[in-house]
Amino acid sequence: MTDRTWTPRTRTEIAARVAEDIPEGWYVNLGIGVPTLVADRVPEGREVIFHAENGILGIGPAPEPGALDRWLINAGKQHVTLLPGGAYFHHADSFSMIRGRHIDLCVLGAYEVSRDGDLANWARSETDTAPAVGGAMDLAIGARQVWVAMEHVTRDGRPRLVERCGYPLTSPACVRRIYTDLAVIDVTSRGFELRDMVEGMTFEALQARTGAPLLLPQPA
Amino acid sequence: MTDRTWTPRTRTEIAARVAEDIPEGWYVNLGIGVPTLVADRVPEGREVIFHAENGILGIGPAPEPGALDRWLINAGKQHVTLLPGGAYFHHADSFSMIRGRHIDLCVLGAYEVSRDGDLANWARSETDTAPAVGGAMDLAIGARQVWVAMEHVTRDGRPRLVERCGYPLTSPACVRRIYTDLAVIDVTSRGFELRDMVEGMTFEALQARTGAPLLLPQPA
Amino acid sequence: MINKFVPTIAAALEGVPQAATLLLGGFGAVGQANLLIEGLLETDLRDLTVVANNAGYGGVGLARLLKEGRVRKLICSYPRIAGSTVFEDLYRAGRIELELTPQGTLAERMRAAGAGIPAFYTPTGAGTQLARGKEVCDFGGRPHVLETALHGDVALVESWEADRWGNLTYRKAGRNFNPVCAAAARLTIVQTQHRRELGEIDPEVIVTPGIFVDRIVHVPYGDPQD
Amino acid sequence: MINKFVPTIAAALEGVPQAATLLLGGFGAVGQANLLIEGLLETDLRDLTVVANNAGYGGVGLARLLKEGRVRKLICSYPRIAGSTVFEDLYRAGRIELELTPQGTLAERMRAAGAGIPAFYTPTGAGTQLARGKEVCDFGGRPHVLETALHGDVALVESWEADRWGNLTYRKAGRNFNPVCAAAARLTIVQTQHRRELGEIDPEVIVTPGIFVDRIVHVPYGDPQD
Repeated sequence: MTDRTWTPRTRTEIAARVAEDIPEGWYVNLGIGVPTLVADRVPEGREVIFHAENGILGIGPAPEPGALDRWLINAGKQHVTLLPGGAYFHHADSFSMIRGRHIDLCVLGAYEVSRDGDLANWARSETDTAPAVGGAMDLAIGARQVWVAMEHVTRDGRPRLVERCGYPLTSPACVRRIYTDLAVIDVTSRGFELRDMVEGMTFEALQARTGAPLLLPQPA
Repeated sequence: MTDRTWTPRTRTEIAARVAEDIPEGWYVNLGIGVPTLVADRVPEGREVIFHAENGILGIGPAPEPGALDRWLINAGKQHVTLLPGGAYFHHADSFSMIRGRHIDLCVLGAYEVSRDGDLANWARSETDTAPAVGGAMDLAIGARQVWVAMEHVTRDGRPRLVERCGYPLTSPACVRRIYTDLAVIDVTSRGFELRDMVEGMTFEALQARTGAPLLLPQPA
Repeated sequence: MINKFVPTIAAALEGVPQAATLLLGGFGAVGQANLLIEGLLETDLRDLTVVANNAGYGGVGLARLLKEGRVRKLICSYPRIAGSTVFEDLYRAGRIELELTPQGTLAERMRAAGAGIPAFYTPTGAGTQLARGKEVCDFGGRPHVLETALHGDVALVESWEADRWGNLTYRKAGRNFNPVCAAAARLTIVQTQHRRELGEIDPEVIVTPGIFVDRIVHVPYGDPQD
Repeated sequence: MINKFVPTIAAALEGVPQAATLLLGGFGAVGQANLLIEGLLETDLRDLTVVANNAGYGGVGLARLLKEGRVRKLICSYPRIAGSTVFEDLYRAGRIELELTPQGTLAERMRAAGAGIPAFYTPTGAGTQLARGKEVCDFGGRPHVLETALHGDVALVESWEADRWGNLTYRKAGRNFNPVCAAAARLTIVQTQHRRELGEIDPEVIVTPGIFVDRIVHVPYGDPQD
């Protein structure tokens, strides 16, 4: 891989690339990992309202050291702050917002995404010791759009964009767009449609790292 | 009827007789008509918490003339007051309290009650012009106990306690006790069981005014 | 900057579709978005389906909408209007359709719509004529009726306070169906008595978070009249 | 005079039955009724079924209950404990049963129990292994899973404020599952940080009305620790 002509995006750069695409006024839920980094990358002056499963709308930046409020955590159990205009509510109301399609966007991490938009992000096998799902399935079916932020391939080089998921599904046919360290790819009725790539990346090199056919966008 | 040996209870007296039987601490919903009169007849010093379908717990006495709050009405659209300890909530939460069996007692008016406890209190015929049900069916199935407060017979002398209701049902098998101008009657698995009668009333005279067999209470 | 306030009733109602399903908050005279409802009379909207607990109150709001023949169907628990027979007259003349729903089922069907629950079982109405034609299933030995979510194209809501993100509070019995309607419609439009700066409403006290609200018009309306 | 306050944790827990189903509020370290949960260790209660989002937090509360072998079954969305493997150890050893439920379905199943809804359809989990063995039905062309109400014998709740009628408020993210659990159990027991006189809590601001509360113990517990 030393002769590659491109520089993969870092985790922070993936998050920034996602943030760039979020319009003002959207209600957004961020999963743990790379998605959490999106909050701090929203362009200055653009109001985006972040939701946490545990009953919060209007999450602000991480607290200043020493100004930590122990009563205020997000779904990843990190301490957070609340913006003016934020609100608290209980868990049933919080998941009404999710299941009831009030959340405009959820950004999630994933193990795999299939060309049909199937999402696998909660369990590594059907017989996981003590499997844990949290709110992943609710978010996958409920958010009006699901975007995935993940590495393009696994640590040992296998594609995460696949024909069919090998891991247990979180939800069938729910992912709309995928942001990786190498590219941004839409999931359409035709399959994986390339939106853009990092500088220096070629279509052929990207296809070689993708487990299902990559399509060029159809002219509008 | 001029030679009768008893004096029927007035509407206010029926309400007072009901109020006597409500234990401290019960959450109680009152229907319109005679049941509404129960609130003001609760013995001094006994705390009973009244609920209204439109999202209120802790309703107090009627407002003083001139101190009327136009934002505070009960389900019968009468102006009311709120006691210290009262609370407001929305309609879905209010009917969760009812349907979810959190209301200890609902006192309702009725056209008819059958010996199985079937309640008919919302429509006079199957083809009513513009029928209206309100919260009657929710209360009938939801309250932990349903008591009925009504006249023992109709204006033209027909019994309201019957073998089978002739009017459309509000709910089958829900009434536990009936307070009339003549008697207090439990609805048991055996049928109508006499609890007490107004002074001067005889079992025979009461039976003659009741459309199904009256039973004496079984010794405890 | 997010700003859900619009300057006029007309702007608030822009784009409400013909034959829309409208969810109306309010119970008795309290919490009725009467100025928004009457704003519909300035449009050419007809064939509306209206979801509301009553058939209006007094001679304002829904009562006027009914009188002017804009409503094709009413989904309602108690189709009466204090001091008016306009609904009964239309109903008897066969000029309006009625879907009678128990009050708690009406609230729960809208709550389900807002919560992404397409259908639920309820004991209310089982064994009565209102269960006719509906699927019935036993749970715990008692019959339950399958009821479906009731979505609105538009909700018209009255709030006490609102901020530019759409966070709302209500006043006393004015809460009633309003928060339930707000969450159950594609387009939620609010008339508010008071406008607050962002952050002025305590986050613990907000009843309807702004996520459920699309447009707000600040029209101090005064106390409910009856 | 109604007074739901009891003097001690032990009095608060009186009559909790053997093999009870317990609903526990709390999410992460926040809003956990740890003193009540740990009070169970002073009783001989065993074979408990515990409903909670996590398998506890840190070395307190539910984590201790698990460690002492009091729990037969956990109904849970995320059976992990930050900084502890006690649940995994029990699970691997076959000494505890797990019913894994998506977080929103867990909340909605308890909400349904409190609202008298025995069952509802949800899109969550359709087409996944968590739907196996469950009734699936299409609504609007999408498959939905039938889920049932989740009732508790007892709910253990942490509140910020409480009055003698049982009216409660919560603090920030401490609200979470607490109001949902409070409404879903036959016996709801509260540990509160602050005791208020009747009428001191604004009726617009009460989150859990006293109708859902049976007993309260005033044990100022301080901020959540993690």
